Amino acid sequence: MENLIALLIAAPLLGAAVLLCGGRRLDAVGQWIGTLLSFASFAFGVVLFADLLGKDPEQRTLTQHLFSWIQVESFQADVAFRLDQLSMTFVLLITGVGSLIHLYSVGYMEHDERRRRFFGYLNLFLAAMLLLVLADNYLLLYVGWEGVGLASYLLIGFWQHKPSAATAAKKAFLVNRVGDMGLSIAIMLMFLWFGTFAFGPLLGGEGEPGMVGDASEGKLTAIGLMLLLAACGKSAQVPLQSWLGDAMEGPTPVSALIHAATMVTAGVYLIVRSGAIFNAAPDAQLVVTIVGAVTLLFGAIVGCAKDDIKKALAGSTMSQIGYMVLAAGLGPIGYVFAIMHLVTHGFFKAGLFLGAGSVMHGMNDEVDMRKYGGLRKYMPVTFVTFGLGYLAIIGFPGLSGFFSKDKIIEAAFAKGGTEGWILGGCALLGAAITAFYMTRVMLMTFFGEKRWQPDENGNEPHPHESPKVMTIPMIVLAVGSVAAGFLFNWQSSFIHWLEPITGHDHGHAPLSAGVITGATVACMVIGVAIAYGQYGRRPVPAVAPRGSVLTRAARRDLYQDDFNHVVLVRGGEHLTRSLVYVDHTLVDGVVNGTAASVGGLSGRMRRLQNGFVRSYAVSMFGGVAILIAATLLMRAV
Amino acid sequence: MSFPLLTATAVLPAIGAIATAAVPAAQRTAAKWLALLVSLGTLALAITVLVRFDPDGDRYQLTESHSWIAEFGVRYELGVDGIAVALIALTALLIPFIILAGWHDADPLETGSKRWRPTQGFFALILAVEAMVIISFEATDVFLFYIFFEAMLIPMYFLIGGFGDRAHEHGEKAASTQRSYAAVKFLLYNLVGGLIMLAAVIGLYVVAGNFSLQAIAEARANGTLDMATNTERWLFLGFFFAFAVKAPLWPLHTWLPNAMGEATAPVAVLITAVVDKVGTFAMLRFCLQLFPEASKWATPAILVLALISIVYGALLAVGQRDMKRLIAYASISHFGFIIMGIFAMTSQGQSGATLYMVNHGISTAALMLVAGFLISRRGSRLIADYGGVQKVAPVLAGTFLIGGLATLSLPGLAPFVSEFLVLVGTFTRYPVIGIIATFGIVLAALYVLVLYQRTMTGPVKPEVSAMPDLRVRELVVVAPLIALLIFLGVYPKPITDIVNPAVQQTMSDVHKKDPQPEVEAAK
Amino acid sequence: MSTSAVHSLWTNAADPILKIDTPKIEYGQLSPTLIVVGAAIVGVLIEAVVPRKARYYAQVFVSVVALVAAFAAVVALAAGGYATTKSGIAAMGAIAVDGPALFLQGTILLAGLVGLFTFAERRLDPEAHGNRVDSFAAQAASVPGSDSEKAAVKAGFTTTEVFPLLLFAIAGMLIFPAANDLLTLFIALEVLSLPLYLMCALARRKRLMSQEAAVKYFLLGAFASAFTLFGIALLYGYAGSVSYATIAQVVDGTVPDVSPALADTMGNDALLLVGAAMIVMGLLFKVGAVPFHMWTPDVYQGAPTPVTGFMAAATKVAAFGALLRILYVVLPGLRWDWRPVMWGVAIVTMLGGAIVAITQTDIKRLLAYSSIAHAGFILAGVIATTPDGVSSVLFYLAAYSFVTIGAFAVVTLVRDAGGEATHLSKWAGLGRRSPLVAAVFAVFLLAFAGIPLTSGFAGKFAVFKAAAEGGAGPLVVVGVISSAIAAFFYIRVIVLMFFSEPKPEGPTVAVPSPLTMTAIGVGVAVTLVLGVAPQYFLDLANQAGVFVR
Amino acid sequence: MNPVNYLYLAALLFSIGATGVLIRRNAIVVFMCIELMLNACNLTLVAFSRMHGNLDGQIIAFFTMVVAAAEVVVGLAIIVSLFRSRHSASVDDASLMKL
Repeated sequence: MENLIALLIAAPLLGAAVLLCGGRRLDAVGQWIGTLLSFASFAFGVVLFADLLGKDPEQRTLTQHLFSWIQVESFQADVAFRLDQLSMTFVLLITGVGSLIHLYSVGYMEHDERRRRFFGYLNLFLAAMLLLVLADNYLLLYVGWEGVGLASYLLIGFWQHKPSAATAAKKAFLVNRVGDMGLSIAIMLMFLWFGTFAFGPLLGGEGEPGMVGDASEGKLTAIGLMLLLAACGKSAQVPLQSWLGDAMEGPTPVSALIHAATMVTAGVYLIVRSGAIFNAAPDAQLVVTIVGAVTLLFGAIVGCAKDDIKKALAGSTMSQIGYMVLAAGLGPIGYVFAIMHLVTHGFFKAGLFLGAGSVMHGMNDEVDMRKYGGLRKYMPVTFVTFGLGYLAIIGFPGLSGFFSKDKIIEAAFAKGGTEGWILGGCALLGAAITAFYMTRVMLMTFFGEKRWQPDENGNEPHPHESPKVMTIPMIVLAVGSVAAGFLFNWQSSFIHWLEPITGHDHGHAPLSAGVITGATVACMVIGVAIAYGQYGRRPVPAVAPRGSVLTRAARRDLYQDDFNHVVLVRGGEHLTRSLVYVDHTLVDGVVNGTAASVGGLSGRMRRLQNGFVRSYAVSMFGGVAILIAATLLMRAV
Repeated sequence: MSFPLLTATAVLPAIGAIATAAVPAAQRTAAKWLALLVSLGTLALAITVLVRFDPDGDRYQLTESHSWIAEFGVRYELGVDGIAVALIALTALLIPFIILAGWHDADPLETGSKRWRPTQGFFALILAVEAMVIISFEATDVFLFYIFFEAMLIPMYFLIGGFGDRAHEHGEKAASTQRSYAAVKFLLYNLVGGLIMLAAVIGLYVVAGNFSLQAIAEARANGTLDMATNTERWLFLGFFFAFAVKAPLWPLHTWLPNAMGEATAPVAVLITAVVDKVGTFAMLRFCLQLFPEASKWATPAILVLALISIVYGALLAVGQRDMKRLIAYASISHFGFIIMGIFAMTSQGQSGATLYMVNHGISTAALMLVAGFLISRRGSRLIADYGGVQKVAPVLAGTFLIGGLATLSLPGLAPFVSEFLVLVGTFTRYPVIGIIATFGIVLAALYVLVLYQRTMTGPVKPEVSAMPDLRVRELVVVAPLIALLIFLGVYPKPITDIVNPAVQQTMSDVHKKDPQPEVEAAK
Repeated sequence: MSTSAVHSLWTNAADPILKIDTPKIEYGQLSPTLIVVGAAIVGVLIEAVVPRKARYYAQVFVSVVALVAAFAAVVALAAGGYATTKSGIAAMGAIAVDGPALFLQGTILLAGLVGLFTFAERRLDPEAHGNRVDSFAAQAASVPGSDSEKAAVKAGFTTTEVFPLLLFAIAGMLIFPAANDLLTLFIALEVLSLPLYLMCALARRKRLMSQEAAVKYFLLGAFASAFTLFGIALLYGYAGSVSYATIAQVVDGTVPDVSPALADTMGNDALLLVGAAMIVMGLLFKVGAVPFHMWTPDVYQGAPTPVTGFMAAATKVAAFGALLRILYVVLPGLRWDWRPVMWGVAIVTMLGGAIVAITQTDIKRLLAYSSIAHAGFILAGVIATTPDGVSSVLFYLAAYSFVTIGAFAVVTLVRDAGGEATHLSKWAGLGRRSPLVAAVFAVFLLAFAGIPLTSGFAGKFAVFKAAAEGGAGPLVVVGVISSAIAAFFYIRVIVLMFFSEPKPEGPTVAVPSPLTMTAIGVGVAVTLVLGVAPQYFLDLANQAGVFVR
Repeated sequence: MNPVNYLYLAALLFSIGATGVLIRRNAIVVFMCIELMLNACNLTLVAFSRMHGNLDGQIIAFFTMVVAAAEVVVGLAIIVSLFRSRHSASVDDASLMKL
């Protein structure tokens, strides 16, 4: 049964290889090959899932050791996989949502002549992501980690002829690299202190404790912070969040799969997976929670101001992941809920993005919500699915988002102490803002009057419902986003499922669950109400009003990019330019200078050779005089 | 006595060089094929060496030893350890690709010129370089090594100066002056380094009385030959200087961008992927074995220089307008990593460094050769002259990207393994340096992606709109390299197995042990 | 003789000196020199009796035979063990027959033979009025550009006297390193110098420069030899004898019977030191060491190129031989006095030669300065004062002389309307026009630069090694630095030949006769053989490394 | 009288000769100065020969005269040919080759 694990990865990897090396002859069928293999991977996942369910909860860890990868003395890295409840959850999410999005893309990318490569990249992403969650040691995880980075780079920049896309792709990769630095340093620290970076011996599991138990808190805090840096990069958490907005340059299915459902949640996976480390490093945990809280507000605020539907959703993604990170930072209280929210978010956010894609599909790839309006009549299925996703994300009671997010807020309060209150407060506030901006999106897109005009060359968009191949995935995801939360909480099955890995702890909430739930719902209602008041009652202006300071700031991602540009980009340019100068004038100059000076000396000495016999004789005479003098001197001394 | 395999490996290309040079002017193509066949034959021999080499056997294997210049205590002593084997294999592997890639680089400008001989010269010189590089990897006699270490400058010099890149922003005239400047700079830098080494070599003889690496190392080990501290340090510096010029290490690096910029892409690969490796190899083999104490004494300074090379090279790569110079500065950064790994004095660092030499050879070859194909199409080295190539020549762009990703050492590709090993190896002993060096990976991503974005993506420039995609010959060159990059990225074991024992030997030469993990120790 | 006798000499009321023992000459051991001298005299006779047309052939024949025979004699002597076991003093202490002497004589003879080939070359200049002409003036006496000169050219005169002159010079050179007393040394010096002075004046083209070169060389040479002679006188005054052995004993203070007069002068070190310095100066002048080098560039440039080549090679060999013998046989006791001085000379010579050469624009001057730098390198070996030092110097000289002759032979090939095109700018793009010649010249340049696998490297390594072992480490470092500087201008020439565009009105490369080809071929062969497999010759030099006392 | 005085005289002559070489332009005169130096040497040799009471020095003196004669022959030949082609015997005029 373990041997299936490799197949999980092999299937999409094979797809990627075939599609990328296959050449033009595969253009016709490429998309189907990709989709098929992705579904195959999903099938394997399901089989393995069934197998795990059949096992006793403590025995639910399968490992597969393929071969020894790098081996230098004590440095030992294997290509080995570990499938436990945590990674299983991810496998299902990734392959499931992934497959649906493959299917969706078949329709969405229908008219793109480079379709084959697109599916190749998607498969590549699946493979890398699966490697990430199945790896049995941090170094192999690192491979997947950068692999998904590469895939996202390729997919964000898929429409390379657009400079904006190429730039966005580069930016994403670079920002991620900064995070990766954290991960690699973390691995080095592990090797330095523990001599290993494999999950088993390091983190423990199957009963016996890992080495981290013997390490001092300071060490673990250092490692934890480095891991957090990595997580920030991949999961677009403050301060490394700037790339996610631009990443929306990629085709919408990409945004749905990579930048909403799966890849960006890798950071959460990393933190939860490293729970053993964080549990023993409270300071690190605190930082994690702070990052999460800040990001969830940051994202939410940004989301409120964007008129670009995808950017708005991106903001929301950022903020939702903020929730997860916050939860993950809470330790055993929150791990389970972080993952739960991650899964549900995977459903509804993917659904929302696909909906947005469907809208764009119908609107000639128009993304400005101010040019939408009243679309519910034109694309009902999209409207319904999008709506369900909307209800889910704002946490409408009974839908998935409600359960997961509510639990996180509870956990935040349950952290106890002042930080408990602060974090909980942030989470509540975030819930309200979420409700606001999502409602705003909903209203601007599907309600009100139509606001689109013919573009400069006169062809007016004719909004229409998308083909089945696109709508079916949306429907499935919508169902998921409705039902998932309820299923997970059915006798808190999810908690029991994950507990063996992450552990679970109820903490001691200062308020009763009911109160918090009430508060959450209230916040949600308030948010919705405000949004309705602003966008539902009066018509939406087709061009964005100047807006308040906060709005303007939010539109520019709270000036975070401008900061990067001025400090990093400009500064870097100056630095490199001056260094080029230094290299040419100084480092090179010294050498050339020496050469030149020798030449000059030569020129001067050359003049002694003036062609006159008598001066030659003089030099000889002087020479012999010196010779004699020196000899005598030698004797004298 | 048994068949002198090592000698054969070095002599075959040498003979091939002479034969190629002797091919009459009219049979240009014949000369090319001859050179290619010879290089393939050499590859076969090198593979035989690889097979015959027993990782768990003696330190030096397939040894040959004949008296040569008894007067100077010089013997013709050959022998390979794991490190040498790996690098010989790399050299023999790359040369055929270099020849194939340079297939038309030395063709006459106007077709059908009868008395055109440079073509023969070009390929003959490449083979000559191969022969000399291989023998300097094999030599276990300091003098023998030195002779070829120096002599290989001459063919390199003519390759750089005689067959420059015809693509030049200011036309052929400027190109030729630039070229001879680069060639002279290359030669003088390395000659000065070599001469300073000569003084040290003589000094070594005065101290040790012979040149046999094994004998001296042994004598150093069992204390029968003890050098005064200062003597050892001076000798070490003499050797190291030459190797640092060759490697090149900041601030002795400025010849490399000129040379790589002006030379044709295959020759540039020859420089950075093959010839320069002799420098880093020699640090590992000669500096550490002959002068262990001095090596340890100099380690901090060298590590700092290596660190500067890493960051400095990367930053300058970002600032380049000429893509070949960019790759050159990238190489400088990579050599920084290699040297850092060598002098970190840990198993991971040194194995990583050796692995790095091999991987860097392959990845730079891939990137540089594709860049060469690109340049040969457009006739310009300036990054600004390109744009949107990806649209018209997707395969070229794809290979270019893979080469680039290898250069930024993406996990899954070969360079990652070596780079991470070097970083870990350094980090375990010098955490701060290790962390600063890690910034290199971000900068690497920066210059590679900027290069790719500016050349390959964006709207198609009119000048490149008619650009043909990779031809079959070019694919034959690039595809195997890429395959190799992926294979070694996933399964580096074949090389590490060979290299590790040799590295352990070196570690014991310098009396260094890997630092033990603290928590382990605590347990 | 007794002190009373001295007194009686003084008061010229003397009983006459009774017995003068008859000289005993070992003709066998002196045969090389005697053969050459004899051949030279025959050459003079040929000038007298043989009809003009036939002279050239007769002279070449005689000279070649003589040199070959002499070389055979040298080999025979060496084989007979005179280089090692049976080495001794011949001709009543005038001539030493030992390893260094024979080795250097062999080298000189071979160099002379190769040089002779370049002398005899008659294909380079276009035929004048149907007569093949060599590189020497038709009639040295005729004024340049005068009618008599034209007439001489028309009549197809050639200065076949050069051959006897060459032989005389060679004879002098053979004696020079073998001389075992100061008188012989001085005579040999003059015998080798005077013919060279003349030969310098005999160029066919650019005669004014040629004559100027001759005058400069002559005046300065005479000036130097005057100093040498004075040094000899002082040394004689110090030791009361001109025989090396005796002087050495006196210097060491191990002389058996000390007459009061001797005791008196022995006490006066000034005599010894000044005398030694002056003799050494004369020899340093011949080897062209700074600051006695000033004549070199001008003479090398002005003299007929074959003469330059021969001079540059053979004179250096002979002079260094003599220098070695003086320093190792006569003045070992003075080592601690002359070593530091020679250090200084070696350093300024190495650096001076290399640095000034950088900015030269004439190939012959360039080679002249490079020869100065090389003199410096050889001095480094001389300073070692170890047997290794001697053998390394011997090896270096052998290696160097053939490279030099070959290089100058190549220079004779590159010609334009005005004869040899020696200005560097004319050499631009030579590699494109005639790759073979350029390649050959490149080999010589690389040898000069001391690139491995050439004889230059082996030699340089030998002397530096000897110097380092002799405790002159700093000298090695200086040597290395100046080699680096020197490398720069050798490379400059290579760049010029291969990487720069040929000039439209560039020079042509003449196709020489087998003679010059042989000279060049030998040069290349020796360069490569001594570079790749020097062991045999190093052994030879090693065995020959011991002076007889 | 003490033979050492002859040495002083010889040294004086030698210096005079050397000075002449350094300061006189006419090649012939320069050459004569050199001859003077040679003769100074001769005097030295003879004086020493006398002091040591052996004949070597005097023998050398004879040889020196012969050598000097030979030098005269060669030297005059060269100088005359130079004079004829330049119509000047000044050594300073003969400076085609320099630097």
